Amino acid sequence: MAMDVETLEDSRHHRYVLNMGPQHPSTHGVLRILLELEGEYAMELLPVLGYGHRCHEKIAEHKPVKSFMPNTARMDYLGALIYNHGYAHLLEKAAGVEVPERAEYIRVITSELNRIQSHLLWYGAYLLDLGAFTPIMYAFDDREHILDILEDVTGSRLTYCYFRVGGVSKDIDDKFVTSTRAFIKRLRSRFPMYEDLVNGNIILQKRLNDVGELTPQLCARYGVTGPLLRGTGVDYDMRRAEPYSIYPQFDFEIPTETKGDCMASFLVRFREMEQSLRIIEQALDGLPEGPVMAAKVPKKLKIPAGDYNASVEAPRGELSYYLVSDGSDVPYRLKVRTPSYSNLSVVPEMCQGMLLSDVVSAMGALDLVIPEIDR
Amino acid sequence: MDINQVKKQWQTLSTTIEDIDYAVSGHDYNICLERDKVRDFATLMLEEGFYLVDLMAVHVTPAIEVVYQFAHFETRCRVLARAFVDDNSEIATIADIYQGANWHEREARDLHGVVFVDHPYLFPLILAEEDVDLKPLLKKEGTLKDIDAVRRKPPEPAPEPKTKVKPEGAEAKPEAAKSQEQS
Amino acid sequence: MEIFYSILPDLIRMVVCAVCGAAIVFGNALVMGYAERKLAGHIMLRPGPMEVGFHGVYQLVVDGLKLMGKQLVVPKNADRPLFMLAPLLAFAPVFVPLLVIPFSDKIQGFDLDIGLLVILALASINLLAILIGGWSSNNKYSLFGAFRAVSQNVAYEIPMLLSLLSIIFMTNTFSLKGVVAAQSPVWFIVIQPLAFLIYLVAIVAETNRAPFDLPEAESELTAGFHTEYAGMSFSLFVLGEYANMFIVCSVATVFFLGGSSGIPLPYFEYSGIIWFLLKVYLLMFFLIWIRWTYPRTRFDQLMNFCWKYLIPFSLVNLIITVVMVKLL
Amino acid sequence: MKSYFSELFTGAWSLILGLKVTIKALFTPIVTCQYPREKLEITPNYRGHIDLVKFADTGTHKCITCGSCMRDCPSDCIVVDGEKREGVKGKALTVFTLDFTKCSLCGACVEVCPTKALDYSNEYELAGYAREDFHYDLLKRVEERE
Repeated sequence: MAMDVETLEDSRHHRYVLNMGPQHPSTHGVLRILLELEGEYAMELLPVLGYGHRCHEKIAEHKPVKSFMPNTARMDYLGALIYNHGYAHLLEKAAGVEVPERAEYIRVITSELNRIQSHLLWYGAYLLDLGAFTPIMYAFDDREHILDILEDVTGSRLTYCYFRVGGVSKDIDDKFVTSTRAFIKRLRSRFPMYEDLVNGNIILQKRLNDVGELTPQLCARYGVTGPLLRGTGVDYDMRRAEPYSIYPQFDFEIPTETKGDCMASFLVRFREMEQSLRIIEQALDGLPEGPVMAAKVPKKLKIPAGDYNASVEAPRGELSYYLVSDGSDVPYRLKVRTPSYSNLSVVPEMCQGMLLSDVVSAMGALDLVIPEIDR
Repeated sequence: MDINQVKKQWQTLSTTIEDIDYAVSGHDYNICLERDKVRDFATLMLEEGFYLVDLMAVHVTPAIEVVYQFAHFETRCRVLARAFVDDNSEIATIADIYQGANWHEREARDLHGVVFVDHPYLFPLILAEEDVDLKPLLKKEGTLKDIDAVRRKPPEPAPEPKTKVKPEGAEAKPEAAKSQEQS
Repeated sequence: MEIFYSILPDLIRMVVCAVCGAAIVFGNALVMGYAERKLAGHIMLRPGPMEVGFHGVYQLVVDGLKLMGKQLVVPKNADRPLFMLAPLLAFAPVFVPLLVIPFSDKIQGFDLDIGLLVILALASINLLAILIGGWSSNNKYSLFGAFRAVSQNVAYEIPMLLSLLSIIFMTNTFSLKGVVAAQSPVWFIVIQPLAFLIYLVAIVAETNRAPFDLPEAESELTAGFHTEYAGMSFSLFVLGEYANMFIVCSVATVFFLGGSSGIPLPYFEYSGIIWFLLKVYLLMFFLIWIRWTYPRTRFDQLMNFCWKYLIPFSLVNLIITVVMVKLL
Repeated sequence: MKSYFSELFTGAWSLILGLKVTIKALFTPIVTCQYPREKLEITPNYRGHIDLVKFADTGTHKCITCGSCMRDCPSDCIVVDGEKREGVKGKALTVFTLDFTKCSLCGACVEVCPTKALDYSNEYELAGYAREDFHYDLLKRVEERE
């Protein structure tokens, strides 16, 4: 429901500015968006960031590479393990540490559980943005099972610091395996319920169809990745495009849609949960025995000089760590490319000429995690 | 996308195009650009269907280095392009070619003070307005290193991609860095 | 003096009615507030209020006391008199429609010939209150909420009226008692199911409840027209909203569900009121139920739905009714 | 015209399906836990703040005051100090404090400890009136513990 921008160009004096945020229910954190409105149509959008910036990149330059691991979890509190994974992957690549196979399996299982958890929270919160109150409680009910499973093995519920350079900090046990299998069964049985309650709902479809359309070209110009990009028909997933860890061993699909609107990314995320379940199932079946930590990881991890990059697929898109090392054990420069940052930058173009309600649904479809943007 | 074709076009813009080992560094190509070629390079990359992964600045001597990372949706091709800013910390913007660069450039301006010439809206993004001159990620005297200290060393005899850290190699580098500091 | 004695019964009746009306408004708000929170809780697989009293039955009383104790904040640069007037205006008119509602064949304040018109006329005042409240708050979100409320209510009053009108054509009276009396063999829901459905959708929009709660859409407009209201002035809006729900559901009961008719309970002369309240609260339960099920519609879709579906259907329904009435 | 009606009916059906889900949920037992009244059993693997382990055989902790945890802590929230005492081999522990307000629960201290003297506690109900409430004296805690 976009209004013709051209015809309104000369009527700027009718416009006024609405401050959405920093405290607004649907900005999911301290994000502020200045909306220049024409009636209820948002003609210009200007996101204002930096309210919760924690200078992680500066902190990284002041301590040994290994000590930065807990900080990665604080950047994206929903995909903490995947952020752990990316960072561990970067250091292992840079320092040439071999990871035992069992550790990689555990990493994949827990990362995928983390991804489902993130998607479930997004699912609930997005529906809350759209005005449905109940789905978030059902999604949290499922999500709570994941948190319990992960708490049992990692020890924390949200900001995990579980992966280490060269493995994981704790081995999983039979209880983990059985409860994960039980969870897979449970979530599968819940999908039809979600379909009935939410996905098929005519109101939801009307709200999401043809709203916030993206094209692959637009995504390339803004660096939009993740489910939003896959919603435009590009099957770009770091797990497949630049395989890391043991993902090539698993048989899973990359869900894509073609329209590129909010409904497309909605469905892509929803189907990704099923694919993650498939990966977990295969990983549980093939779980090898063995150590979970590399035998020899130097206490002081020195990274040879040069620059290193590790990209993983976070729940929201491509996460890249870029490390410039001067040969010491402290990074010379560490840059984290967070998916939400690039995804949010598309908002001014994506939401131009939209109704205020559509701005909310388009923003929700981005699945923003503000600490990831203000990292 | 035909990589050889693209490579030929890169060669018209840059003389130093390195093939690097993806398994070690996570990049396929390392391209050093003159700063007046940055816009041409970005235009070329956009035409070839690359997307902008990241844009950042690294503070080294002789000048701040701006690093562009590109990747492709269809084939694995990670490109690292770098260019130095000029004496006034200025470099041409690519925000009108890759709109996603807009925010990255504003961030680099906040954190390193790199001025992107002709940027549509070079307003502080992360810092508050009054902290514009803070430039928090600039290295202090003593920690600032030369560009050669943070460059990958040429592959020493038999460089296997997945080996343990070589202690002698690791120790040799800080010394090089130290000598840079002293100079 | 004689005049006084002649109008005394009416006066007493009025006072009694006013007291009963107030009791209904506050009692209804307590029941509905509790029911809504409890039902919402159980739909979401959580218990809802549990702390105050057995299963939290006193929760609403405590909440009311808390709201009364809160400071009335008037925002800077707000239009103070209008800002204070709006909640009163939302709350005050809800007593009058209660007077004409026939709770049973014996319990009714006044049986006016124009009963329905009284209700519809006074129901519109609530809208004015929302507009004044949103306008005077000096807040853009409130203003949006107010504008949305006005256009939405004006649009949805048409199908609501048209659906009721088809009943009026069948009964030839605006008196609510007359409408109830006309349903003695079959309720009008059987004869006029389409009108009932249209009315049901229209009242969801009229009472600004989800999925049509656009005036207060909290994820878009923070809290819509009552963003700036706190304490008692906020609770007056809520009281008015619940009372309005009660009124529109009563009208639905009177017009479609046979009013107070039902199987007479033994040993109880006034069993009609029990049936009446049962039907009203069944409808209210439905309103709560759909509120906690659906996402919110978008504004243009809401209007489209009204103009593209509800109004044509109710017009067709009306024409068919008129033709049938003429023929039979 | 056909799509007009088909949309109406499919839409209405989808709404009815939604109502079916919620009415079923209304009669399903609740899944939440009324927290302060009832508590779920916490997993023994839960990682609260660190604590010195009390060993049954010696009746005390096994800290040798090496300071590895202090050095490895990324947020500098551990302070360890010891003194030389007569008849005790090595240093005796005198100070072991944790500033939990800065701790990020990474577990580096527990993993680096050469004598496995540190472990995570199971405390999760943390609330205080001042940030000093979270400056724990772990030595005192281990002595007071049963």
